[in-house]
Parts: sequence; structure tokens; C-alpha cells
Amino acid sequence: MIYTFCFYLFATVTVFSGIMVISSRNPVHSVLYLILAFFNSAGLFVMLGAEFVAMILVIVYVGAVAVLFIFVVMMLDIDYSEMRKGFQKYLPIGGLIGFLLLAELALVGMGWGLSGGVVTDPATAIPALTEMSNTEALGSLLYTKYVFLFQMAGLILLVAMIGAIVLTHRKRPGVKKQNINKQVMHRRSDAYEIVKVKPGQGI
Amino acid sequence: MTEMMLPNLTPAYGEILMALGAMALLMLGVFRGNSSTRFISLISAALMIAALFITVNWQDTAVYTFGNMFVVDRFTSFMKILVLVASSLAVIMSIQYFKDEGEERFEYPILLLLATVGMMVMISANDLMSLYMGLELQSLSLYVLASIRRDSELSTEAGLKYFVLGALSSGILLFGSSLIYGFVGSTNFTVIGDTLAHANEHLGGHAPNIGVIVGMVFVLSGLAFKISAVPFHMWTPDVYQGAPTPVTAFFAVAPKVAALALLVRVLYVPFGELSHSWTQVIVFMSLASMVLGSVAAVVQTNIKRLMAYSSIGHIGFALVGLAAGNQEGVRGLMIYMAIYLVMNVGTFACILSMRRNNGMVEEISDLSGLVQTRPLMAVALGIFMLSLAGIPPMAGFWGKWYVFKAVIAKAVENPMATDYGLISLAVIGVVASVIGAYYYLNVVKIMFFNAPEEEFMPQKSFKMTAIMSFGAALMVLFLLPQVNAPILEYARMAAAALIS
Amino acid sequence: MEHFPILSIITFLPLLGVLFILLTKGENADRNARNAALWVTVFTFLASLILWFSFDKTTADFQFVERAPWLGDNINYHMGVDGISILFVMLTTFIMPIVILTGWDVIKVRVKEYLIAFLLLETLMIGVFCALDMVLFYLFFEGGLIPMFLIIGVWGGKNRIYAAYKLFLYTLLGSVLMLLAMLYMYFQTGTTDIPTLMQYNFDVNAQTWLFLAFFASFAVKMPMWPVHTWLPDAHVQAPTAGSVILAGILLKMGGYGFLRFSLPMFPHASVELAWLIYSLSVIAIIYTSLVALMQQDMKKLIAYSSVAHMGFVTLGIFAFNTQGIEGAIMVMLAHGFVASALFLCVGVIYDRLHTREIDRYGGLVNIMPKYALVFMFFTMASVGLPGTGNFVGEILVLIGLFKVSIWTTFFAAFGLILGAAYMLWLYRKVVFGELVKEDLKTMLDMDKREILIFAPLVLFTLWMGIHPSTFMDFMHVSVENLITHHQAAVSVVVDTVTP
Amino acid sequence: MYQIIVFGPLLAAVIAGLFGKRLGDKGAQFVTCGALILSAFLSWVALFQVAFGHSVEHVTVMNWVSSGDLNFNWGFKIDSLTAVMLVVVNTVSCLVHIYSVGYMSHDPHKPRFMAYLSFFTFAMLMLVTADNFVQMFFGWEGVGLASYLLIGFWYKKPSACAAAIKAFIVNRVGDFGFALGIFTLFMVTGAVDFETVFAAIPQLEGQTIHFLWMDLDLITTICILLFIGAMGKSAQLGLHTWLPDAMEGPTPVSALIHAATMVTAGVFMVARCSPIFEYSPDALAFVALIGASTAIFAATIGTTQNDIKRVIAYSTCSQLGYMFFALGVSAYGAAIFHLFTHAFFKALLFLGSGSVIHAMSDEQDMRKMGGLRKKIPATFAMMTIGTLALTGFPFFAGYYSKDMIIEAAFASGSSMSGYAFAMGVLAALLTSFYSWRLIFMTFFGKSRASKSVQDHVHESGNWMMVPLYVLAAGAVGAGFLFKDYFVGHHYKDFWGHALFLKDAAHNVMEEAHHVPGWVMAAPFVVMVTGFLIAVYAYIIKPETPAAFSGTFRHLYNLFYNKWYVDEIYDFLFVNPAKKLGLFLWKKGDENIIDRYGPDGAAEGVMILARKFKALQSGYVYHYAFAMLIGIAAFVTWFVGGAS
Amino acid sequence: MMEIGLAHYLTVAAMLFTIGIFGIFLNRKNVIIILMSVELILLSVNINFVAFSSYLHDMVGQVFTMFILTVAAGEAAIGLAILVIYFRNRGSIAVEDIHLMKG
Repeated sequence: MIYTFCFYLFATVTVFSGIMVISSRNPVHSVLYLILAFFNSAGLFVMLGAEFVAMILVIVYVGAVAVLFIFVVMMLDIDYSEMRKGFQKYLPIGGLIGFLLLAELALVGMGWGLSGGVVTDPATAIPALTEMSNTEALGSLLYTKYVFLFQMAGLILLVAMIGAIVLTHRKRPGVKKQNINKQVMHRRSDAYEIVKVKPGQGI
Repeated sequence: MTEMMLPNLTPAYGEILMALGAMALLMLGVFRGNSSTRFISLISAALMIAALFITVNWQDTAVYTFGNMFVVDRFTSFMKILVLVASSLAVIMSIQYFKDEGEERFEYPILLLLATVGMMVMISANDLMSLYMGLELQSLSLYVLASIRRDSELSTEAGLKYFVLGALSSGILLFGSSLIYGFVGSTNFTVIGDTLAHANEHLGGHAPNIGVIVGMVFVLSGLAFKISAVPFHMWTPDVYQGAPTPVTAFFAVAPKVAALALLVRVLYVPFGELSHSWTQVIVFMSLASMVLGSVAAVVQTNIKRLMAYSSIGHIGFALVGLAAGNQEGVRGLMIYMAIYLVMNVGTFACILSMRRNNGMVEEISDLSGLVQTRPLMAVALGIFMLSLAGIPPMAGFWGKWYVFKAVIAKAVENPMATDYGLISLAVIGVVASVIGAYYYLNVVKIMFFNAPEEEFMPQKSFKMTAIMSFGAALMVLFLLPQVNAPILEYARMAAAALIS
Repeated sequence: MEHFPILSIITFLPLLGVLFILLTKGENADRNARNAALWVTVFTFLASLILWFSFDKTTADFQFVERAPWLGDNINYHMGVDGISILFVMLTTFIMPIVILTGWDVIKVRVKEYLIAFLLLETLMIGVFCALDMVLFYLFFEGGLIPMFLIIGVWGGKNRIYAAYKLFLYTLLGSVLMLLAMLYMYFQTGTTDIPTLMQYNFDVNAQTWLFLAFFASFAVKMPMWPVHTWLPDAHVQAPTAGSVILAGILLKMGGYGFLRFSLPMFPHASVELAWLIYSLSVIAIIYTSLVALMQQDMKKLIAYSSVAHMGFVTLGIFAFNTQGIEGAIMVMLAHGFVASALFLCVGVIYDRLHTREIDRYGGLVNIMPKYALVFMFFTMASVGLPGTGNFVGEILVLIGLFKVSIWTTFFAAFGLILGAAYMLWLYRKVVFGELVKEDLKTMLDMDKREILIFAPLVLFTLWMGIHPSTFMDFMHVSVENLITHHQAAVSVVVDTVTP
Repeated sequence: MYQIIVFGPLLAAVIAGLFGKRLGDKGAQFVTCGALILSAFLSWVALFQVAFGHSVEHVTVMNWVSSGDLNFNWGFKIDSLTAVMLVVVNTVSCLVHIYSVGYMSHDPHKPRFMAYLSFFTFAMLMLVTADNFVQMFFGWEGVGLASYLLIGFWYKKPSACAAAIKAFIVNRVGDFGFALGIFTLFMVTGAVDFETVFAAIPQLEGQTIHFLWMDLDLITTICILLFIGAMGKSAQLGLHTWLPDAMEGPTPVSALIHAATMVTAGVFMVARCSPIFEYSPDALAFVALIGASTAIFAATIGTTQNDIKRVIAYSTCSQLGYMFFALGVSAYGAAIFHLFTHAFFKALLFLGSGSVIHAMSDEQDMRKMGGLRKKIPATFAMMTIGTLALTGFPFFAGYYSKDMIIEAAFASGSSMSGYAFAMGVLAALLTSFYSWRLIFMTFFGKSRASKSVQDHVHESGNWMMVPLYVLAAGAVGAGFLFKDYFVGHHYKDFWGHALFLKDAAHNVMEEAHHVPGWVMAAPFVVMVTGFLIAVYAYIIKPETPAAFSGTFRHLYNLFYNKWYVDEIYDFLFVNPAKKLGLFLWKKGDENIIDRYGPDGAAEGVMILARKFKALQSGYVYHYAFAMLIGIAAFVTWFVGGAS
Repeated sequence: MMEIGLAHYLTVAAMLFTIGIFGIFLNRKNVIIILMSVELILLSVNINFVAFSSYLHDMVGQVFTMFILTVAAGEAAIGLAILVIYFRNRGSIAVEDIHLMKG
């Protein structure tokens, strides 16, 4: 019963937040709703027995991604008053198609069953909680069986890093930066020049 | 966890080499700065070529590794060769461009290298997860590459559009993956395939679970985006036009080949049992792509945009081979892509030579009278255009020949029940190719018939001229058995490796 | 290849000329290029004479056969000629030096490219007639469009772009359908070898579709009504030499295709659909003749007349008897000479006055008697006067056709009357009359080069008219074989279908 | 020998034509005249060898065309009929050549003219010597070409060019029928050479052929098709319009081609095909009908024309009508006989009129002549002889042949015999009238020419006069000398198998000698009547014609305007063809085929392309929307399909 | 409907997915919203995976989710980077302004 209640609570809030994400006038609100959605989804994940993923969702998403969003929203000095016109223009037809899709997806979801073509004894079954916690289970898989993907993830993050730097990092001509190497390598001869001045001639 | 054995790395040596190389080069670049771009570019290309040789030598039967998530067989080898050739040429072609534009970035070749790693992973993917990871490694690099001229409005707009739509397509693909996973219980292609086959066998006439089909359609749509098949093509013209030309040259070939390879594997290995369903989607996409690619290009004036529509059309033709749903069709598709590669790289080599004192020009009308100012380039570009149009004896014709051959073969396999859908696909396809011929000819017309305009700056890079001439020669010489036999034969074996 | 690959040599010899021309440099480059082109075409012709003299007229088999593996999958490089194709090969090699001479000092811009285009075209045209593999055939067949496109587009008249496109796309559209049919046949039989396919009996229903697909290509190429409209445009805009090639050889490819593919491979469908061919041809003959009657542009008029003449060709071919088919071949050959010559005639005065408008001329006979004579000769040949090749062809076609369809012959023969009307009208307007127009008065009569161009054409036209056996002896056995095979195939089909 | 007869003129023509400049006028004239004299001489030799020697010669020169079962040669078949034709052709041609030397003396293009004439002769000889239908067709078209060239000889005159084209095209219409006839023959007999065809005909009697939605009698169809060819060439009613216009050519041409030789080719052909025609009474009746109608029709027009050559041209037309109805009543001998005599006197009349025209400084309108009798007496004499022969004055050539025809028409049992006879007699009346009218208007009364012309009137030179004398001799004597052979007792011996009669016992010519007296007298009576009317109208009361034409304005106009046949043809064929051509070109080709075909397709593609371009709006949300629609559509397709 | 089954979770995911897509094509003004919509889509996918994982008793779903999360973070970073440079160039991130290239 409580399970049902929690589900409906989390589900409703998630969906509501989702709607608000896309319909808020102010992007900052959107981000906040997004965070709310994440939190509630994390709740759903916990209900499904995936604590670790739920945790990651909160930590990585809320802690990093959503914050990044906020940064950007703040950084880009946007005139909010101009926002949100013409939203309704495509709503009827778009809505129709969207709801059609939704209905179909829901219908598809209803059809699920552990029969027929479904693999019933999975290769990597979830171990019983008594045996191994969810986190442990994930960890034991991640670095063994899925080490390849793990490395790939690393590469992806590397690309993300390179990408972000390539795109946004730029040298500003006016800004003075500390160059440690240069400082360390600095010699006296770089700064001084001994000039012998013959008397009476000046420099 | 007793079996802490290192997985078999041999099949992935190429990828590993490139990934490690990329990281090493990255460090080099950080220390040496943008002045080392040329060097890094050349090394990147060399790495790709090295990887190519590693890949080529892999002639054995299919080998699985990394928990069956990674597969290497002749099919992957063939496609990887294409990708690597395309990528290395793209790197080489970009050197002069960025130098001339004064925008040398050492990250460029490295991103390209990483994107190529992503593509190779895609090609070798045998699991929805490795599929996704490869795809994202590639896509993220491409998003950055598209907007790498960060001060250009067009380039950033292209990047933004590509990113937004690309992210949406990834989402769609993932949603599909989740459905497949949920309805089959596995993400591994082989397992999915076996399960579905098993289910088909045991459930008799029962239709496969609708969830699987819907999932497959989603995955298919996500991949269709990557190959820019209609109706998931709309990013293509804008991105092609906005992205820096060498990037466009890269976009036009390597990612398409990789995504197509992936599409083929996804359709045949896990969903071979559902071929009846996906054929319908592919037929539609193929038809729509051919028609749109041929028709919409007619009114284009920007040559990069033109090439975008052209690539849409060509993907349509390549999909004809897929629609055939047989080994012959896959072979046709592979031959098509091999030829497509040369045509496109050659064409972009020409486009990259369109430079005047005030920078790059990319209007078709700028080519006016080229045959009188730069005859070699005009002839080469003319050959590429005719080849793209599929006019014999150019190689482009053979690409079409092999895909249409497959589809006709399939359509009439059973003389009692001729598949009129496939026949109309073929008919509409060839008609579309005629329409398409119009705009390719238009380029030829402008180069050969119109009065010359201001001359282009001479192409400083010998490499570009070499690519151009060699590509053009290849387009004509494809006729010779010495040239075509290896490709045809290898494609046959590759197709056989995938579909028994 | 157990013997000397003469056909390949003839086919690819012109490419050698291309190489020479590419190598010419310096001040005299244009002149050297012209000479190179001329000599190469002459050598090609001489080489083809070897075929002519060593051809065995007593067998219907393909001769001088060359075969080499090519694309795998049973697609081979297979060349050979029989009694039908050898005539077209000869026609091509014969016309080419004339074509090169035609543009000798008329073409002043981009001479090298011009010659290269023509030499390429020659290779492709000879290839079409020699190819014994469908794929190879298609390659040559379609490839010819490229140089033709350039020839019209670069050296053509005012509206050349439109014409070039129309030619290219129209023809391409036709032939892609043929391509599909070829693929079908390839799949059905596992081979693209033409001699093998000629023996194959295709399913009756499939035949209809295959026939229509091939028809689409050949009908456009012929051209037949109502897909003929590209021809007048192409002719009008093409430079004289281009028109000569177009009328002289390219149009023959359609007819050749019917003989090589449609009849032997789809015998049943060709019989079933003969009515279609008849109607279209008859319409073509009458319709285009009437249209020709009203033309103001000389080339357009002759182009329309070509359409009408090609109507006779299709009629002859689809008469399915010896006279019809041999007549059709003769019409094609004769038309190759005569229409070429007529375009050359137009070219002669076009080179002088740069207009093709009929009204701008008149009374040329007063100052250009030699020209008038030559023009008269070819006008009469075009009209089908006995003693010229056209007559032999047309009478054979009509005789052959008469056995099959009286009505069709009736209308077709009607075209002969109209043909006389428009050709004589043209001749009268251009050549006869008082010389009143000022700009005509300074025109010079034909020079040596022009006479040299026309002389062999006149000679051959008469030769074909008076002693056609020289040419027809080549084709008898092949045509007989074709018909025998065709009839056998049709009767087999009928036998299997009736019960 | 036959090769020399036939190819001599060709050689001469080629030499004169191609090397005329180098040879000079004299050289060309010498070569051509020489060749013709030789040919003419040899023709007479041939006549005696073949016709009087009762032999038939076959000469095969070489194979022409062989295609399957169709096989024919270049070859000659010389029988009596051919021999007679050879004589007629070569003799007249030879004389005309000689005449031309004088007549064309002021023309700058003499070599060309001589070459044309010789070429014509060659073509005509090919026609008459042919041993198969195709070769005959070769000659048939060849003479058409020569005729075209000669009519259009004065190419600067637009009317001459128009006439030339008209001649060629109208002839083509006839050839169309002829060709179809040949095709039919080949279809049913499998051959085109005379021997085989004629041998096969009797087996075909009674067979039918499906044509024109009807089952027609096979032989009748063949005959009528062939006869259409003859109508064209011989200017019979319906296809006659070119002949008067052909008078635009130089007068020797008119004499040679349009009086003596080419126009009689039709008669020759029908005679040659007598083994076919004999098997179709209907066809013969048709021939007779057309012939008789032409005879009267042309004669009516002849009475009102003012151009001296046109009068003679209509007269020719009319006389050809006689020949045809003779053929139509199976009196082949009579037809050929008339052909033979007609060649002499009509050539004489033409050349005579040429002499008149020459004398009158190229004036052809009789209304501007008059009183020439005294100024050019020799010409007058010759013309009178010609007229007497034409009108059938006793013992002149025409008397024998024409009366023979009229009598044969009466005597034959053909369904058309009554009509033919009536028309023949009536036409004879008119012939007499217009012939004498010509003589009177030209040679009698006061001169109506301008002063300067009158001063220049002079008798022609010997080059012109000698041929006239020779022809006059023929016009006087040919009938008397040859009547026994052509139509009389030696008929069978003379013709041998050249002329075929199905019912040999029933020989029309034989019976013609036994017709009632009034029939025999009728031609003479009407001839005299015609003469008297002419005398009355043009000598005694010269104002009569004007009054007459005033009273019968419509009839006069009808005749004067040649029954408006040209106008009807223009209205029925020429103008519609032009309009249709224009329509098909502008509307058909440009407005329909191109507009909805290639141009329409191109336009359609452009419209579609612009639509696509508009769809590619540049907005990300549109792009995303497209993807959504795609996905939704696919999913719906499968979900909908599954449920 | 009292027993919460897989279908419930799937429905929630489907709703989020649809909302995400709506966010992309109904939004006219702000690209950031689009990026957030992408995150919503990915979230829906994750819900799917975790739900399936739970009902299939299979870890793979969760592993997949892990990777999706990782990649999504990288994706967001790059997306925002592109957005930033775009804004620098154009001074606007209104979706409607992004149409320099079209046709």
C-alpha cells in the first residue's frame, strides 16, 4: 500500500515537474523543476531496488549536471520577457501526435510479460540482497564484464572535456597569467644587462 | 570473481592503438600548442592507416570479445577500412584548410581520431550498450567538430542544430534499446537474435511481441538519424553547410559508413527474424530519401548543401540494398558505400580547392567556367559529379547496379509472387536517380559551359591534388577487373560473414 | 582470347587519339590535335576494314569474339560482331573521319576538348555495337551520353543548355528502366551474356514488362513518337558534327537495340505489342512529317524527318520478316549517310551565314552550284528516290510490313508523300529562287575540304541504292537466323500457353 | 546493245552534268546529242529485231536486291511493247535534244539542261525496259525526278519552282498507289519480276483481300492500286493538276516529257500489266471510266485556256484519256498505237509552239499573238500538220489511232463502252475546236502583240526546224505505216506475248473493224464540226467567244478555272496539311508533349523541390517535429498493424 | 490497478519521454529548455531500464543506466559549451533565431 502510494507520489511529481520543465517561463524555474524530477525519479529507482543508480542520479545529475545548467542559465544574460510566445501554435497537431505516441507506448508497456520471447534466466541476474548489495553488484560487473564500456565511458568523458575546452576556452589578450615555468626558469641575465659605460659619452 | 582474466584484446588492437595514440597526441598538443597541428594531423592519419592495416589483416571467422559485446569479422573489417580511409583522408584534407584560415587547432585531429574510434566501436558493436557508447563517442566528437570554428555564426549554428537533434535521436535510440531490453531480456545482439528465433520457432505463427518491434523501430529511427535518412534527415543540409568544409567532408562519409554498418548489423543479427517488419520501414526510408535527396537538391545553390542533399539521396540508394533483405543486398550496400566514399572525398577535395583571395567560396556558380581556368580540377569534379549521378562508366553506376541488382533479385525470387513493393522501389529509385542526375549535371554544366569567372587560388597542397586526381581516376578505372575485383570479392565475403 | 583482339583494338583505338591530343602542346596544338584526331579515326576505319574483309558471311555466329572475365558473377567482357552489328561498326568508323573533318576549321574554341569528346564518343559507339554482354552494352550505351552532353552544351547554339539537358535526362530516364529489366534478366538467368540470353525463353508475362522496359530506352533513343521531342532540340543546338553523329549513329542504337534485345529475347512480347510499335511508328511518320512541313529551322526540319525515317525502321523491325528487318537495317544505314549529309549541308551554309533559318536563304544555286547539286542529291535520297540506299531500305520495309499489316503500310507509305513535300519545300526555299538577299551574295561555294567530306557520302548512298548486296550480304544469315529463332520462340510460347 | 541504249544517255548526263563547265556548252551538247542519236538509232534496230523479228530479249545486268524470298535484278526485258516505247522515247528524245540546242541557245545553263534531258531519257528507258516492277518503279520515280528538275529548270521563277514541286508531289501520290500495288503483288505472288507475277495471276482469280474494312477482290485491288500510279504519271483526272503547271519548264521539256514520253508511262504500265488487268473486268471498267472522263474533262478546259502551251497540255491530258479508255476496253494495241502517233504529233505541236514562243520573244499568251501565219510560215505549216494529226484528219496519224480507239470503245462489251464511246466522240469535237482555235488565234487575224515584239518575229533556226520536219513526217506517216502492225492484221505477230488478252478469241481491235458505219463516221463528223465552230468563232465573227463566255459565265469560269480542282485540293489537302502541321508542332509537340512531358516533369520537380526547400525551414523544432512524425508514423504502422 | 506493476513504470517513462519530445518541438524561445528536454528523455529511458532490470532480475539494465548517466553528463557539457559559444556569436539563444541556414 505504501509502495503504491509512494509510486503515485513520485510518479505524479516527476511527470508534473517534467511538464513544468518545458512550460516554465523562466529557465531557472525549469532547471529547478528538472532537479525535482530527478529527485523523484531517484525515488522511483529506489523503489525498483536500484539504490546506486538512484544515488548517482542525485549526486551526478543534481549535483553536477543541473548545477551546470543553472550556471549557464545565469551566465547567459537572457531577456526572459521575450520568452514563451507562440508555444501554442503547433500544440494541437503536435499534441495529437504526441498523445498518439504516448498511447501506443503505454499500450506496448501493457503487453509485457515474462513469456514467449523473453530471456527468463538472465546472464547477470541481480544477486539477492543477502548476498550482495546493489552497489557491490554493480561494481563487480562494471570493472569486469563491462570494463570495455567503462573505458569507452572514459573516452567519452575525455571527448566531452576536450570539446568543452576547445569550444569555450580562449586566451584573452589582456589577462596576465602566472607562468610558473617561466618564473622558475628566470635567470638574472634575463633581467639585467651589464653595460660598461665609457665616461663622458653617456648611454 | 575468480576468473579475473584479461579479455582477449587482439580484435580491438586497432581501436586501442588509436585511443592510446589520441591521448598521447593530446598531451603532445597541450605542450606544443597549435603550431603542432600539422604534425599531429599527420600522426593521426598515420595511426588510422596503422589501424587499417591491423584491421585488414584480420581475416579470420568472427571473433567475439569483451563479453560478446565486441565482434570482429570480415564485415566489420570491410566497414572499418572504409571508415579509416575516409577519416584519414579527412584529416589530411583539413590540414591546408585550417592553415589557410589561420585557425589551426591541434584538438581537431584528435577529436577526429576519437570520433573514428567511436565509429570503429560502432561497427564492431554486438551489444546495445557498446552500440550506444560507440555512437556517443562518435557523436560527441562530431558535435564539437561541427562547431569548431567557434567564431563563425554558421559553424556554431550547425553545431547547435546537430547537437539538439542528435541528442534527441540518441534519446529515441535509447528508448528503443530499453524496450528491446525489457521485452527480450538481453542487450546482446546474438542473444536477442537467438531468443527471437527461438520464440518464432516455438510460438509458431504468433507475431513477435509488439514491444520488440516498437523498440526496434525506435532504434532504427535513431540510427536513421545518423545516416540522415528521411524523415530524420533534416539536420543534414544545415550542418553540412555550416560546418567547416573539411568537417563536412568528414561528415559526409565516415559517420555514414559507420552508422550504416551498425544499422546493418542491428537489422540482421538481433532482428534478422523481424526482417519482414523492418523491411517496410527501410523501404519507406529508402524511397523517401531517394526522392527527397534527388528533388530537393535541384534548387540548391550552395555546393555543400547540394552535397548534403546528395548524401541523403545516396543513403536512400544504399538502403535499397538493405531493403532487399538478402546477402546480395548487403554486399551491394557495401560496394555502394565504398564507391560513395571515393566520390565524396574526391568531391570535397575539389570543394576545398575553391578558394579565392577573400577566402573560401562555396556557391555552385563560383565554379563557372572552371574548365578553362583549372581544367584538371574541372575534369575531376566532372567525373565525380557524373559518378554521383550514376552515369556509366563511372563507378557510381556500379554502386547503383549492385544495390538494384539485389533488390530485383529479391523482388523476383519467387516467380509466382513477385514483390511489387520492391519493384516499385527499384523503379522509383532509378527515376529519382534521373532527377538527381539533373543537378549533378548542373555542376558539370556550370564548369564546362559557362563563361569563366575569377580564378581560384592555386591549390598549394599536393596532397589535395593527388586525392582529387587519384579519386577521379579510380572512378573511371573501377571498370578494370584489377580495380574492382578486390572490392567486389571482399564485399561478398563480408556480406557472407554477416548473413549466412 | 585465342586470337588477335581486333574488336577491342578498333573500339579503344580512339582513346589513343585522346592520349595524343592530351599530349599536344604549344602554338600548333590545335592543328596537331586535329591531325591526330583525323588520323586516329582514319586508322580506326582502316582497322575496321579488316573486319569487313575477313568477316564470314555464311554464319550467323558472332565473330571475332573476345571474352575475358570482368566483374565476376558471370559478367564478362564479351565482344563480338555478327552480320547485323558489323554494319553499324563500319558505319561508325566510316562516319567518324567525316565528323572530324566537319569541325576542322569551324570549331575555333576549345579544339582539343572538342576532339577528345568526339573520340571518346567513337569508342563508346563502337562499343555499343560490339558488346555481347548486357552490362558492357549498357555501359557503352549510356556512356555515350556524356560526350554528347558536352558536345551540345559547349559547342552548341543559343539554347544549348536546354537541349543538352533534354537529351541527357530523357535518354537516361529511358535507359534506367532498361537497366532494371537487365537486372531482372540477369537474376532470372544468372548471366548477362547476350548470346546466351538470346536463347533463353523468358516467362510470357515477364516478357511484356521486360519488353516495355527495353522499349522505354530504345524508343527514346530512336526516337519514337511521343518521346521524340528531344531530338529536334538536340539537333538544332548541336554543332554540325554533333548533329551528324546524332543522326548518323546515335539514333541507330535504338534500332540496333530492338534487333539485339527486344526481338530475340522477348519474342512473344514483341509480337503481342507490335500493335503499339505500329501505331506509334505510323503516328510518328505522319505526325512528324506534317510538323516538318511547317518548320522554319533547317535542322529542325531534318530532325523531324529523322523521326519519320526512324518510324520506318521500327516498322520494319516489327514486321518480323526478312524484308522488314533487312529493310530496317538498310534504312538505318542509309539514313546514317543521308541524314548526316543533310546536316552537313546545313552546316555548310550555317558556317557561312550563322543562321539556320530557312527564310534567310534563297537562291543559293546561283552562287553555289556544287552545293546545290550535293544538296539536291541528298534531298532526293532522303525522299527515298530509287537508286539511293533509302529507297532500298524503305521499299524492303514496306514490302515486309505489307505482309503483316496492310493498313500500317498504307499510312507509312503516305509518309513518303509528305516526306517529298517538306524536303522539296526546304530545298526550294534555300537553294532555288532569285538571289536577292544581300548577305548571301558573297557566300563561297564548297571548298575542297567540304567536297572531300561529301564525296564518300554520295558514293556510298548510291552504292547502297544500286548494289545493296554489298551490304546486305553481310546481314542475310544473321537476319535469317534471328527470324527463325524468333518464330520458333513464339510458336513454343503459343504451344505452351494454349492448353 | 541494250546496255548502250539505256546507259548511254546516263553516261552522257553524268558527263555533261559534272564536267559541263570543263566541256563547255558545245561539248555538253555534243556528248548528249551524240549519245541520244546513237540510242535512237539502236532503238530502231531493236524494234526491227524484236517486234518484227518476233523475239523477246532478256538481259540481266546485275543483282539488285535480294532479301529472303524477295529477289530482283537490274535487268531488261525487251519485247515488242518495250521496243515500241524505246523507239518513241529515243526518237522523240533525240529530236528534242537537237531542238534544244537551238531553243536554249540563249540560256546560260546549257550543259545542265542537256544533262537533265539525258538523265530523263535514261530514267524513261529504265522504266520501259524494266523486267520487274521495282526497276520500273525506279524509272518511274527517276522520270519524276527528271521532270521535277526540268520543270524547275528556271529556278529563279517562283512559279516554276512551285510547279516542279507540285509535279513531284502529285506524282508521289500516284507512286504511293503504284508502290502499294507492287507490295500486294509481292505478297500474293512472292515475286516482283514480270514473268513470275504474270504467271501467278490466273491462280489468284476470285481471291479477296481485306483492306479498307472490306473484303475486296484481290486482282481488282492490285489493278486499281497500280492504276493510281498510272493516273499520277499520266495526269489522269484527279491527279492531272500538275501537268498544265508543268508548262513552266522550257518548251522542249514539255514536248519530251509532258507530251511524248513520261506521261505515257502510265499507259505503258497498264499495257505491260495487261496480264493482270485482264483478270479484273471491274478494274478495266474503272480505267475506262477515268480515261473517258479525263478525255472530256481536259478537253473542256482546253477550250478556254489562253496560254498556248497550256492548251496543248490539256490536249495531252485529254489524249491520254483516250489511251486509257482504250486500255480500259482491252484495246491495248490501240492505246499503244495512239501513244505512238501521239508522241509524234504532240511533240510536233509542242516544239512548234516553242518555235512560236521563240519567235514571239517568249510570249505564251495567245491573246497577244495573231497573224503569224505569214511571218513564220514553216512553223505554221508544221503546227497545222500537227493539228490535223491531232484532230484526226483522215490519213494523218491521229486519224488511225484515235478513230481506232473510239471504235474499239464502241465495239467492246465492257460496261463502260457506251460512256467511253460517247465521251470519246464529244472530246473529239472539243479537240478539234480548241486545236483550231489555237491555230486561228495564233496564226490568223491581226497581230495583237506589241510593236517591238512584232519586229523581232522570225523563223527559228535549223536546229529547231529540222526536228520539226522529222516529227511532222512522223505525224503524217506513222499512223498509216504502222496501223497494220499495231492494231491491224499483224497484231498478233507484232505484239507477241507483250500484250495479253484473256479471251484471245474476243479481240476488241478485231471487232473494231466491224462497227457500224455511223460509228466510223462519227469522229470525222465531229472533227469537222469542231473545225467549223472554230472557224466561225475565231475567223468569221471573232466577237463570238466573248459573247459566249458572257452568256455562260459560270460554265466558262468553270472551264477557265480548270473546274477549280486546284482550289479544291488546296482546300482539302494542302491547307489542312499545313494547318495540321502547325497545330501538331505548336500544340502537339510544344503545348502537349513537351509541356506535359519533359518540361512538365521538370516543372513538377521544380515545384516539388521548392516545396521541400520550404519544408527545410531552418528551425530546429520543425526538424524535431519531422522526426516525431516519422517515429509516430512507424510506431502507429506496426502497433496498428499488430492490433 | 492497485498492484503497481511494470506497466506503471513504463507509463511514467513514456509520459516523460513524450514530454521531452514536446519540449523540443513546442519550444520556441529557449535552447536551454531543449537541452533539459533531452535530459527528460534520458531520464525516461533510465526509468525504463531500471524498471525492466528490476522485473527481469537482471543487472544489465542498471549497468546500462549507469553508462547513460555518464554519457548524458558529457553530452550536457558539450551541449552547454556549444550553447555558450553560440550565444557569444549571436547574443541570443532563442530557438526561433537559429535559422541562418535553411532551404
